[in-house]
Amino acid sequence: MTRAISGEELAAGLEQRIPGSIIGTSKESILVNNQSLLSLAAHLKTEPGLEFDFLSSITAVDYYDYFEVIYQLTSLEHNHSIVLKVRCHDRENPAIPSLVGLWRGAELQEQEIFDLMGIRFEGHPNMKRIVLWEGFQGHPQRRDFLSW
Amino acid sequence: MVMKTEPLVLNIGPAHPSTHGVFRMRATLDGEVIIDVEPIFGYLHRGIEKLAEERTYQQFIPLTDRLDYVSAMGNNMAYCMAVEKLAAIPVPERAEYIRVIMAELQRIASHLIAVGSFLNDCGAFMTPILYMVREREKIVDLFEMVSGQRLTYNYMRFGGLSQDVPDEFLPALRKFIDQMPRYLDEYDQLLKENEILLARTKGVGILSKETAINCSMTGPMLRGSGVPWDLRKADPYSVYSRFEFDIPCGARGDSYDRYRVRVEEMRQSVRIIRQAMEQLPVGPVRSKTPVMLIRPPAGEVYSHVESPKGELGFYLVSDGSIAPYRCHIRGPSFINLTALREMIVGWKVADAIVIFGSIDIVMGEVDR
Amino acid sequence: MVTFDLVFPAWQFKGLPPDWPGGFWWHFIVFSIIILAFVLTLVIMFIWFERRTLGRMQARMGPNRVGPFGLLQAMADAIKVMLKEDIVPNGADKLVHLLAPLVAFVPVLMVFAVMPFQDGAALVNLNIGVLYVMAVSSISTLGIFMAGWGSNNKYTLISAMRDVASVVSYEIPVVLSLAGIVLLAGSLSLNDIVRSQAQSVPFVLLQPLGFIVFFLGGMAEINRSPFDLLEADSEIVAGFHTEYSGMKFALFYLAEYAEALVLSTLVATFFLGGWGGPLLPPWLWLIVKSWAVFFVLVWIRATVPRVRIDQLMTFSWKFLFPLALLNLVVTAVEVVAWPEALPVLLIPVNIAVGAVLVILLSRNFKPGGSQVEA
Amino acid sequence: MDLVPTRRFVYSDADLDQHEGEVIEALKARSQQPIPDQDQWLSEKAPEAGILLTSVDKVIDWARSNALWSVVCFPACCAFEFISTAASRFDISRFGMEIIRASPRQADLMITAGTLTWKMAPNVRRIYDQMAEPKYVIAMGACGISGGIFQSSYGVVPGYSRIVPVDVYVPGCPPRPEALLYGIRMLQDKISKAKVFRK
Repeated sequence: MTRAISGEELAAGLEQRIPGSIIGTSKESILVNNQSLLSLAAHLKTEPGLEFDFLSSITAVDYYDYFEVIYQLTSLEHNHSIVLKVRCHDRENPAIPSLVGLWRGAELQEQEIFDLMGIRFEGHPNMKRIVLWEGFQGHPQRRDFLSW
Repeated sequence: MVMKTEPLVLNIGPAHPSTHGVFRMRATLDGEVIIDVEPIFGYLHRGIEKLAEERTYQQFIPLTDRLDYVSAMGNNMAYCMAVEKLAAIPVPERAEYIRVIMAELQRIASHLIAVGSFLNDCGAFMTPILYMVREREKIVDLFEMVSGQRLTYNYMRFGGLSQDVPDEFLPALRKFIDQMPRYLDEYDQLLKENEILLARTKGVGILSKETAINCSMTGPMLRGSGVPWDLRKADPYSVYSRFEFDIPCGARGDSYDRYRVRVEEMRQSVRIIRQAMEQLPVGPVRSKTPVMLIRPPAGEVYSHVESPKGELGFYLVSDGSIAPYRCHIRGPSFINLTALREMIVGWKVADAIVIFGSIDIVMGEVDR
Repeated sequence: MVTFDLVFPAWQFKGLPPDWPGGFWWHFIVFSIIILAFVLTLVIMFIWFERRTLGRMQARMGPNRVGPFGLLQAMADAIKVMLKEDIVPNGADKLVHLLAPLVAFVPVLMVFAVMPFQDGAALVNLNIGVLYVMAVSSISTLGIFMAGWGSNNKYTLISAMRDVASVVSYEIPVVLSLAGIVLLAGSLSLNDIVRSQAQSVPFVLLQPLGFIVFFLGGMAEINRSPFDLLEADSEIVAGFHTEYSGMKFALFYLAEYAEALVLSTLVATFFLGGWGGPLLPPWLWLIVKSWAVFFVLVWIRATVPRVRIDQLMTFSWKFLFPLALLNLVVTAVEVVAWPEALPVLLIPVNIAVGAVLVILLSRNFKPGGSQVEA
Repeated sequence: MDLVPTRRFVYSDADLDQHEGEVIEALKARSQQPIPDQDQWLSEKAPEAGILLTSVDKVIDWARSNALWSVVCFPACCAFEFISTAASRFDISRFGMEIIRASPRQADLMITAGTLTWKMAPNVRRIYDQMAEPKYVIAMGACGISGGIFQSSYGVVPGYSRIVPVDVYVPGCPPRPEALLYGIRMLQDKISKAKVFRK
């Protein structure tokens, strides 16, 4: 059974290593500061005992006030998981550091989020529309997008 | 003498016989060798995730059928499990068992198509896929018995199933799982040591363990590379913890290993179905849940299952209304394409098609 | 016994041309018509036969709605294809595009000029028949290359390149494998080869190795599966005739099956005793034997996957070529050492030599091919 | 002899993508007109024909209706019902239709099995344009007819008839193989009534 590490438990250790990185925690997720996402993710990937080597999924949700990007991390070795969350309050030009350097699996998913949600991932090698065509107006996954 | 050569850009797809739907690759060739490839998606982007926001939770079930249309039952199950987790709906025992039977049958059907079309991509003129579709038809018949549909079943409901299986189903299922191993033996005889098949697939498209994990590959792709990671064992959902089965793994991570993994998984699925049939309890197949509208409490949930292609995850956000606020689908086919470039570059066009066939994608799930 | 000879005396073309009224011309006209009828009828029958057999092998019916047993299916296809619109793609080399199907089809017909349907019954009994067959049959490649080049399409170009590469390399083992037969028969004339088989045994027993090399090499030359790289549906769409429609495509389709017919008849002539055989009239024996060979072709097509281009080349140069050379050496030694040797002695020796060589070579044969550093 | 590759990336993918987007937008804008009446031919008066031409007509129509080669155009779910139809149980090879040409030039019939998106639409139109006359289209499935279950989506074309003229509609989501076979029979009927030589 994959053990879902509780956010509070993990946050306590992380806060000492990278101060100011964690904004909030919940039972199974940690909310990470935008700037320290990369260093924190690198830490999670390499730290013995954690070793989150597998990035299951990336999602973005539009909450009107802010966008939330959600990373599902799993460790194949220790069989435990954690949910990382990042928020982005800029609606006009949202940007978040890209995790492609750590997990190649993020490549297509970040590209898709850029296409459908309009969040730019900084440092992504190929940040362009993936499923929709160039010239499509708007980003359909946003809540204020009207289909017709 | 210096001869100037210029690479050739070859557009493979979207309407190409072996791109399994409408996938497109923009390949740059040097002679016959592919030196660069750029996958292009979106030719079947139907906006399923957006449509989910416009529909109630119940109304979205038929759309999940059309995600990975080769394994519709598995998608139904994954989505229903996500909503059940979100709204804390209990599922009766019998329903869980029937779900497992359906999911495993669907896994066999999906792998049959995967292996068949993979061999078709290798150039075996239609024969393997026609034989494998012959077996798939038997599974489709079983599904038709329970749901009335041949491809898009819409069979599962929150808290169970839409209806119990008919009386004729179990004898028919027993007959099928008694036959299936024999068919698999037949395929092994024909294909396992076929010289040309070995020459075409062994060592072709090697995906190393590290790359597979780093690229978030799941399913037979990951297991073909030698990582024994199967959500049915690693994170047992439903009643999978009560069954005995093995996780077949490849050694080298080449196309042949992936093909073998799929064949072996079919045998394991037969094993699971046999055990599930023996343990199948009697009782209701649906807990007391509202038929039309459910209003899960506000919150979010990520639920994943091991679909034939890999980890199929549903990320649902509820705001307490009758429709999901956000529904994200982690399509395994889509993410399995991350390593496409690494696997294909440096191989010939013919190999590229074989490697691509061994990934086994379904465009409905890639573009969603 | 009423033989066919009595019923159809016109089939008896024993005499040489000057015996005929009108001299050579009658002979040429009659035989041209016979060859055309033979090729067209058999090709249509072969198409029907292949589709039915493939259907059976793939656990289905095959065409059976049009005419009895679906016999008219190929006719319907032919009429339809001929009446379809003819498209010349924009940017294509129009003359080359137009000529390519003709260049591909005509040489296939020309091969039949030396094909003996009976003892001495051929359009012309060339004393360099084998050479002629080999020379003429390779011209089709030019047509395919023209089609690939003239279509202004990348897929057709790749297909044409594959074709030239494969034909150039397979020509050598195929010709070498025939050298053994020529040594045994002591003649390059096709009719003499058949006649010498009629006197002893079919050469497939005396030349098992040559038979294998010729059959496999021939399959590669006419691009039958598993060597059908130029029409590899799953890779390069429809290969060299991707841009062809209507009548021109029909010619290519015809040429493809006519080539299969050529290979079948050649194998029957060189190795299976050609027109020789008891009871049935000779021309029927030829047809029956070619049909049997064609059945094997269809069988192979329904069974095996396709090889890759580099494996195709490796197979020719590293497997068939040494085999053909060794076969030639062994045969030459035998012909010199035991010029009067009985088939009884030669058959087991040759089969044993062939088996040992094939096993030895296939043990050491690596199809090769690996990832290229890009 | 050295081989010197001049450059590796011979294209600018941004340009190609841009061009593709323009093509899609242009087609989308063009396809917004109402669909013309497709039953118009029903009210047309049948032209009279001589005995000779009628017989030739019959032969040609017989050939055309019995030799339908379909082209590869299988975007989505219905493709699997098409495969089932082609496979041994339902077996369209009985009608001589097992030849599925990968090249549209040699095909007569486009069975549009699956949802059509705007991104795919120019390609389908191009396949149709590349097919040689006479050519026929069967719109298979609800998505092919009207967009079906995905009609309200932003990316989906509401029916193939916006892009290509359709001869036979086969409803169902997806249609059963029997339904597809029936649709093919209907198309054969339609073809066998065609007049090739008009007075």
